[in-house]
Amino acid sequence: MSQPALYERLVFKNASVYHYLKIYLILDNDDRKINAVYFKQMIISALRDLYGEIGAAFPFDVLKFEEDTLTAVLRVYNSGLVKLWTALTLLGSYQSEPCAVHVTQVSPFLLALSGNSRELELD
Amino acid sequence: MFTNLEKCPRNLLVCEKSSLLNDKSRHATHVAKHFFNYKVSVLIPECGITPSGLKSVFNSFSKYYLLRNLPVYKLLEEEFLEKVVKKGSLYALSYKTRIDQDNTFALLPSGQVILSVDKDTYEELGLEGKASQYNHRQPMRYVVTLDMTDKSLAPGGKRYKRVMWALQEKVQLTSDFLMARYSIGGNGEDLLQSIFSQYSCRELRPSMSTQSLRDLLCPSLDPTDLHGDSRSCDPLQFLEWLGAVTMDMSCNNEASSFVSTYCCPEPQSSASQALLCTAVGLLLPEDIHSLLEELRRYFDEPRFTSWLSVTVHGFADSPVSWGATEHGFHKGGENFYTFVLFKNQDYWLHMATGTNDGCPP
Amino acid sequence: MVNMAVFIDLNISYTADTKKLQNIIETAAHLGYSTVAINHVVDLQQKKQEIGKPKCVSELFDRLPIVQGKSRPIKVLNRLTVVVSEASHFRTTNEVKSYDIVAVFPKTEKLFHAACMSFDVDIICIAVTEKQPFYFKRPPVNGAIDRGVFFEISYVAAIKDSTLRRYTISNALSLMETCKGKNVIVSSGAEKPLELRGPYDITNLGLLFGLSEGDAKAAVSTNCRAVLLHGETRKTALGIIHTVKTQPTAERQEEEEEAVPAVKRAKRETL
Amino acid sequence: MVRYKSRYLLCELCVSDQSSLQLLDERAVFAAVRGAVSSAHGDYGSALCSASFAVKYLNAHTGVVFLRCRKSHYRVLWSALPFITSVESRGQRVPCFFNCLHIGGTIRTCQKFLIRYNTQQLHRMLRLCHSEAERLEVRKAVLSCSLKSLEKEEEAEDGYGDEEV
Repeated sequence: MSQPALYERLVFKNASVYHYLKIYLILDNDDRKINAVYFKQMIISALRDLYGEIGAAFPFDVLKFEEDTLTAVLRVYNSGLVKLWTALTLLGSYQSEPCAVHVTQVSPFLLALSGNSRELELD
Repeated sequence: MFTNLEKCPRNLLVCEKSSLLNDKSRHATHVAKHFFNYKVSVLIPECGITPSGLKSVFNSFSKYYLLRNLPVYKLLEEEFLEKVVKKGSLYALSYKTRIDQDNTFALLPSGQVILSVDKDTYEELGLEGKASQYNHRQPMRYVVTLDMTDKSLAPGGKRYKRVMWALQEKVQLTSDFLMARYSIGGNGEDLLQSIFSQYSCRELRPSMSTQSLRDLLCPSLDPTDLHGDSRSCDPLQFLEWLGAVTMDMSCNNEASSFVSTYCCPEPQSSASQALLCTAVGLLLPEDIHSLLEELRRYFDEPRFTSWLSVTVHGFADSPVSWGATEHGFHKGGENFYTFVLFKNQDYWLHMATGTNDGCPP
Repeated sequence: MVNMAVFIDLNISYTADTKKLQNIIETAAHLGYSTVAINHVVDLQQKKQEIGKPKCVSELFDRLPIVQGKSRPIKVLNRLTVVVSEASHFRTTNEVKSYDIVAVFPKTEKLFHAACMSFDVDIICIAVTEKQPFYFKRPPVNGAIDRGVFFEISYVAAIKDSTLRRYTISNALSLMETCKGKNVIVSSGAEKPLELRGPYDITNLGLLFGLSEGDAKAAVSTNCRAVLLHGETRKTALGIIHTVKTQPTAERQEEEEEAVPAVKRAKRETL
Repeated sequence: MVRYKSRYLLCELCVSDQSSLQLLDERAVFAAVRGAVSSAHGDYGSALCSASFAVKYLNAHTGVVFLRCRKSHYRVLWSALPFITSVESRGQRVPCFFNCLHIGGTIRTCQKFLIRYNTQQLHRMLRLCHSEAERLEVRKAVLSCSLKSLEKEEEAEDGYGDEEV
């Protein structure tokens, strides 16, 4: 049996290179279906509209997309957070039908998105 | 290009490595000081069925109460102070109040009452407090801390009377509260109900859920390599993976994949199954502590996995995070910690906070 | 009592379609807005347009929707926006006074100057559907800031159309160059539920309009509250006489505290 | 009155056929640059650039263009220029590219740069001249502009620190 570990402490300030967003999409037309690929395409074109080819040229990931609830978790580099978020906010239509994207939670830690106390409903 | 749009708010992550066998290990203090816990989730790789010990610890989690429209001064009444607060281990947090918008109150087990109030209320109250650290241009939020164990606030005293007058007559502060009290026998809970019998009071139990995960990639962790130089992944990658697994995300994508490029960090190994147990509610630090003690014993028998993890999320709208450190809400009020327990009783502790929060202890 | 830093959207477009209006307000409550104002726009240049009495909010709902994450209902106010292209258009009548908030949308530089310096209003609207037709000059803008009048940018145009989005951002940025992020509110101007966005989304959007993080959050919370206080003052004879509901047990000290006219309080808090 | 600081971009329109420069006018260049900003930086970039953006000067003989924009956002404009491959004018597409020569805070610094730049060009041309008449012509030109530039230099000594590339 090895010796118990020696105490060690590390402090990381702003070490997370990513931010994570939990979002949901509302479509005016309830019957319309959308999958993860189209969903990402939609966000990319929203980014391109607002920031153009250069401004929108940053990667982001759709970590999760649920087709039935239209909720998603995105991952983006810190430098792209504000741009991605504003593009989502100003997204007003998808294939010429009105839509809206709301951001429910933003965090530099993906784990934090799994425990949002604002979702606690006891009534 | 647009530099003004490329900044983002700060965050902190503190990682500690020690052993549960160390006399000076501070893990118990860290757990005890994180007062208001919203959710705990345990992940055990290579585990198919919930161990009976774990199940019984989860089932023994304290009940908590939802009190409607409780005036804040009720928390300061002499009877309540004597019978409940001074006995310790009482936790109360205002419910459905948002720390960045509303008046928020908390009663800490140490007997401190914290009133995080807006400027108008603060001025009307006329109680001594200090401006919140997280104000903009002008202070709009103030924090009043009343230490009820302090002699100067003893019932009957001048200061006590003034506080009661302020809360009873000047501004009738009321709120819904979540309240819980830890007691070994379990009789302390009836006491709460009897004291607040005139208010609507609902008894609640933390809600549990268990999930079995199949065929997943797990990072390999080496207890000596907290930093993640070669034998483990770095703490941030680990936490990201833990989040991805908890939220059931795909962790095996190609770098060229269109939708997501996320991958389980290296070094990794595959596990045929894993167990994920969660509890949600107002969870007491004492209960979290007994959960940890139980999980320690998990390694008494030979296991396939060399580690397991426990994540505890704090309330985003609590006025404190660790101890009496002021906590706020900027874009998200994250405050959580994750224990990684190893076979040899070593542990890692990752504590994270967001923007409007102090540094974890 | 209007709570301090709660989120407020001061511009929900009025529509005669009650169902639609209810829908928008329900959505606003769901998104976490604690207070909204229904905006009645009157363009006095057009014939037959005149200022009517505001709709009673109680006609709209039997029970107001509950704000998301809170246990209290949303608060609904009435707002009047007067579009002026001639100075004679704007007069303070009794009808005007019956609104909780009064806004003005000046079409020319001269009127902008007048609105900033002398009009008895709470909000000055900034054009979002056309290129700003005049420069924002320091003196009137500072005058408005000193008087506790706020500038409003509404974001609905930016959601609907690419060209209007450019105007919105460009006009907002040129306002910020002059006012340095002070006395700005951001509101929706929504005509449909799908045009509303959540308060944190708008806080973030504020960065695009040239606001700092703090100013952006203030633009949907504390600044809107200051507007409401300013509105109260306007109703109460320039804030000199201020009727206060005092509790019978209240102390003298409190009366003194309360007797500070709302205009002063508003100013003190938003500077 | 608030003074807004501007940046002036001195660019050279490079075309394969010099005569096609005659087709261009300020409006066409303006539209081309605005289109480039829009596609490179989207609505936001266009909004940033729209304040005080103007084509101040266009020389249809030499292809020299002066663009003006706000100091705070000139990089947005600048970074979009390389993406222009043609300018649409009077129904004709003129293939060209923008070569940014200088960026200055005032028109004067740009003008000074332009004179120096043109002198250099003339010196280069001098070496390439074939006949004595041509040589004389160029010499005259060099002399005329260097005189002017000296004059200017004395006048605008203080404004010199403004330029930035």
